[in-house]
Amino acid sequence: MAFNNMFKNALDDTNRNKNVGTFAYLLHRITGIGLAIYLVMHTYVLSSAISGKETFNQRMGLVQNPLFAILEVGLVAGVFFHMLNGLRITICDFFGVTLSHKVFFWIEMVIFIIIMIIAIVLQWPKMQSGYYTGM
Amino acid sequence: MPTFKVFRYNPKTGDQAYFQTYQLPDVKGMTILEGLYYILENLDSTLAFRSSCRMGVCGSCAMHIGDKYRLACETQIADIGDTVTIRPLAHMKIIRDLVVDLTPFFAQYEAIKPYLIPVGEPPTREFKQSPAQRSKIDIYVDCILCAACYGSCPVVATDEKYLGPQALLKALRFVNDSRDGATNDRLSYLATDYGVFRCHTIFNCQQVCPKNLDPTGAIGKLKMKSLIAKFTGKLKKIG
Amino acid sequence: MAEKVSNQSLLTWFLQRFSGLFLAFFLFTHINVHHFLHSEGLISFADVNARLTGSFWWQLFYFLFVPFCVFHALNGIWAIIADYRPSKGFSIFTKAAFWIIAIILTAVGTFTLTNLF
Amino acid sequence: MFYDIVIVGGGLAGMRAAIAAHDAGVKVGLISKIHPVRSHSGAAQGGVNAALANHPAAKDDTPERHAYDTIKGSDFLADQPAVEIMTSDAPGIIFEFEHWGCPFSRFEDGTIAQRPFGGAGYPRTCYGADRTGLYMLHTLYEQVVKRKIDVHYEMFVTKLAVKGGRCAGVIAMNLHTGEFQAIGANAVVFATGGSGRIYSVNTTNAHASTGLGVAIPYWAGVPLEDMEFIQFHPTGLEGSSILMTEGCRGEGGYLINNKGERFMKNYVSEKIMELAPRDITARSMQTEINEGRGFEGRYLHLDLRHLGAQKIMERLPGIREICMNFLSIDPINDPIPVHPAMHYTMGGIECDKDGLTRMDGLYAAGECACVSVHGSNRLGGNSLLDTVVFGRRCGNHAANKVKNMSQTIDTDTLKSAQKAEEERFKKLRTAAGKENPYTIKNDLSNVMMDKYGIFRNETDMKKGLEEIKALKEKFKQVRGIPDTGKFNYDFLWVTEIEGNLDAAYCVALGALSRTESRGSHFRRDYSKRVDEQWLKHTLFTYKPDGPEISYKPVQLGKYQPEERKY
Repeated sequence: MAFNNMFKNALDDTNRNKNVGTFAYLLHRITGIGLAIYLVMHTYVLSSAISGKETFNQRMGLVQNPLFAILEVGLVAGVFFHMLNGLRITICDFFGVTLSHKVFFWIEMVIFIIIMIIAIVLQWPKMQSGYYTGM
Repeated sequence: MPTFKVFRYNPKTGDQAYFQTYQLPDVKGMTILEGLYYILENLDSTLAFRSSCRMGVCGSCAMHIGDKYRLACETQIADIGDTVTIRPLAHMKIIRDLVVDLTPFFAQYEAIKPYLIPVGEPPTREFKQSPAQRSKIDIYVDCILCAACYGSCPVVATDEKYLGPQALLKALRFVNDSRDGATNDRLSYLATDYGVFRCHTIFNCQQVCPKNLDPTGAIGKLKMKSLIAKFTGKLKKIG
Repeated sequence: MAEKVSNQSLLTWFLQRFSGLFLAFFLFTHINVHHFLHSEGLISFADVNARLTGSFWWQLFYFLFVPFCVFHALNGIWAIIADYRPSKGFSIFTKAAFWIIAIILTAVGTFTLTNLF
Repeated sequence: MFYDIVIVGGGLAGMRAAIAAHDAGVKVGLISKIHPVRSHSGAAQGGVNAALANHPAAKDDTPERHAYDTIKGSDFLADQPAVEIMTSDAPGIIFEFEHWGCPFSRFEDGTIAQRPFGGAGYPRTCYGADRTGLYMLHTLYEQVVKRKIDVHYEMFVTKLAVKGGRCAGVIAMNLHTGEFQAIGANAVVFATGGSGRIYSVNTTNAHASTGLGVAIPYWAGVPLEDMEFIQFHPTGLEGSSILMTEGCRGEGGYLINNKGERFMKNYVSEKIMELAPRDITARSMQTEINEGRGFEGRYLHLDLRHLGAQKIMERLPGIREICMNFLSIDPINDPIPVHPAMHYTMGGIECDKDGLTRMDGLYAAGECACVSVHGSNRLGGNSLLDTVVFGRRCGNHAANKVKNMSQTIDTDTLKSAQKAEEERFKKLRTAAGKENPYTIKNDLSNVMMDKYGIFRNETDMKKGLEEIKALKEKFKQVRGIPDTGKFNYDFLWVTEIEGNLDAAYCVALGALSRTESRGSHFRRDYSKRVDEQWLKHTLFTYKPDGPEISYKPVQLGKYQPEERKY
């Protein structure tokens, strides 16, 4: 199977197997790729520290505005979904509780939603425009 | 009146696959397979589909019905709804209509050495096996080789060399069998790049298994066994 | 079974789970400290510097965090690529590229950290 | 293509014969119209008989007692030397299966578990939950895989290639390509299974179990034997007629009529009750239904509720699954609606105890063969045993015979036979008739069910015979078969109907000629067994205008016919 059919096949498989397992798996992959890209960006931003304190503060300033505050909520969502789902499949594999995987999925979702509510509440002030003066 | 939307494809008459619609009579308790036979016998004798026992043990008639892979013989039309969309198993070459080429599926089945390799010479009577030992292989011996799991597994979709849920479940049946003496050889083969660790724990196979055998769980158990064998130095190099 | 097959996937699978479990802990703490608990004002050099300087545990935390992250991310992407059964040439190329990326990322990350305290 | 031995049919008998022949060192090819693991042997549920004496209540069980039970069950029509071979080979072959990994259920001491079955004096039916056939079939297929025997599945045999009374091979349609192929062989083994689908409205058999397997040799001049004996299983699921294993009753299930009583006490002794042989139980049930003591006039109840959830889930999980899938009932809470359903054909291709038929180089084993170990009524658990014991014997015998024969392919005979088949298919394709073949099939099964069911009588049977003749005429006017290339299932099923018609003709004529009641063959107008006149096998030889009937004596042995009482 070649790369050129990749998306078509993935879509077809998803379409035929509509269940939480498939959705969790797809989201896990998508968030995984997203986080890997983020890791590179994050390293780039922080690496400014090598050039000194001022550069660091300046570059951090670029990404600390309401738009990025909103994106950050997405990042938190990606991280926690990937984390919780990873824990779920690890637990299922290691402890032989595969038959309850759906229960685990819904527990995961509940925890995920709680974390997201907390994240949004805490992030809310930063998302209001004009809160920052910038640097 | 139930409507069947059946996947049709015949390389002899055209390259294009399409869905054909049939109207069926409303009969209480009619199964999908009976519906297909009704089409074959009364509406369209060119329809091709596999079937044999019509009671859920031969595994011929696994296909994609409605929203997931099922056995046509033990699914009642009423449980699916008024419009039933029927497609063949995925991940294998479609030969005609609902018939797919099962060669890769059986190739994986054969690759795991699906037969008992006993320790030493067999006794004059039976091998003694306690009910507790027998219960370890209880559900895994019920597999009917219908290939529904194989069709539902996204890893199989992209890599035909992956052993697939059925073969791995079958392997666990022998690994767990108290009479089998080749556990480490089996695990060595199963722990390779085409074996258990390619499973991404997606649970599609568990979802579709008409016998509720939980291949995902079987693969999980094999992963643990392989890891333990690896860290205790029991795995052998293959090839 | 004549074909030579490696069982590399056993180790990578295991290390992926292993690093994943560590990352769950690392990330939870990291995000907690930087985003949840630090909800007011900007994160500045001074903030980070204040936390890291003189704290052995925080330093160890971040020195481990970087390689685990890099491994987990690149190994995860490699697992996706491996699913599509890349040709031999492609997989050698990708693996080499991933090693280089991994080394650069870890080096930059570590060097950054040393500049933060 | 050429093989020393070609085996047609991939069920238990076929695969066992293939393994035996392969182990004897000859080149074997296995041909089957469905994949071997799809064979109907896999649908066998209850178990397989062997006098292992593992059950605490059967410590003094022996193959002789097993033989006696079988012969008595057969209403003394079985050939006793063959029965003795079968029962004495039984323990060995079960141990062999166990050594191959067959997952039998176990007793506490680790031995193979056994349960009581109908008509048997001791609990001697070895089982693996209620999927014994499935386990045995898969075990055999595993061994076939291990030995790397050539399996050509989805290859549909339609004709024997015969030259000078000697079988030279078979002609088959390869469904994967849609083309005919000739396969040459020094010996051909037919292990194609039963002809249950001639009763397709009410049978426990698979769609694949048609009469073509016996019809092909029959057309080639090999006589059929005892076709009139058709076994009805007492417990087929209401509506779909899916098999509810005899193990249900073996584990202690009750048969209940609409008055709520265990009616079997009116027909057999209190000690036997539901565990009477199948013919007697089926007749009793039909009597209850006919006399108005059935539910909705159609079915009775098989009650398992008193066994308890644990026993049902442990010993009869498959039964529960079927009930839930097909009728949405749970046997733990509800009784199962059942009625008798056609189950087994005791008759088949005439052959001796090595499976050799009257045609040189043609063997038969399994349900399609009639070694006559089942006589006029088979005991539950003996069919699996029959397939593997005689499958093995037949494979061995054939292998020894062909070992030193030259491996030259008889090209001329095969070519001309293949050509004839291609011509026939071409004719079927271009046929200008109007008749729907499947209507003929359904009409046939209705005739068979109404006129040759559990109770038979002369007037009905005579009428039935005329109807079968009319259907045969009608079949000549059948519509054309579309040429769809690969997987032409229409061709397959229509060809099978032709076989069905001739198999049914033999059943009808045999039943009409036998003016007595014996085992599963029960006539209201001749309700007594007449040993002086009818202690003999019926033989059917193919003639273009209907089978010619002849008889051959029963091989008696230790046991003289006596009245059959349970």
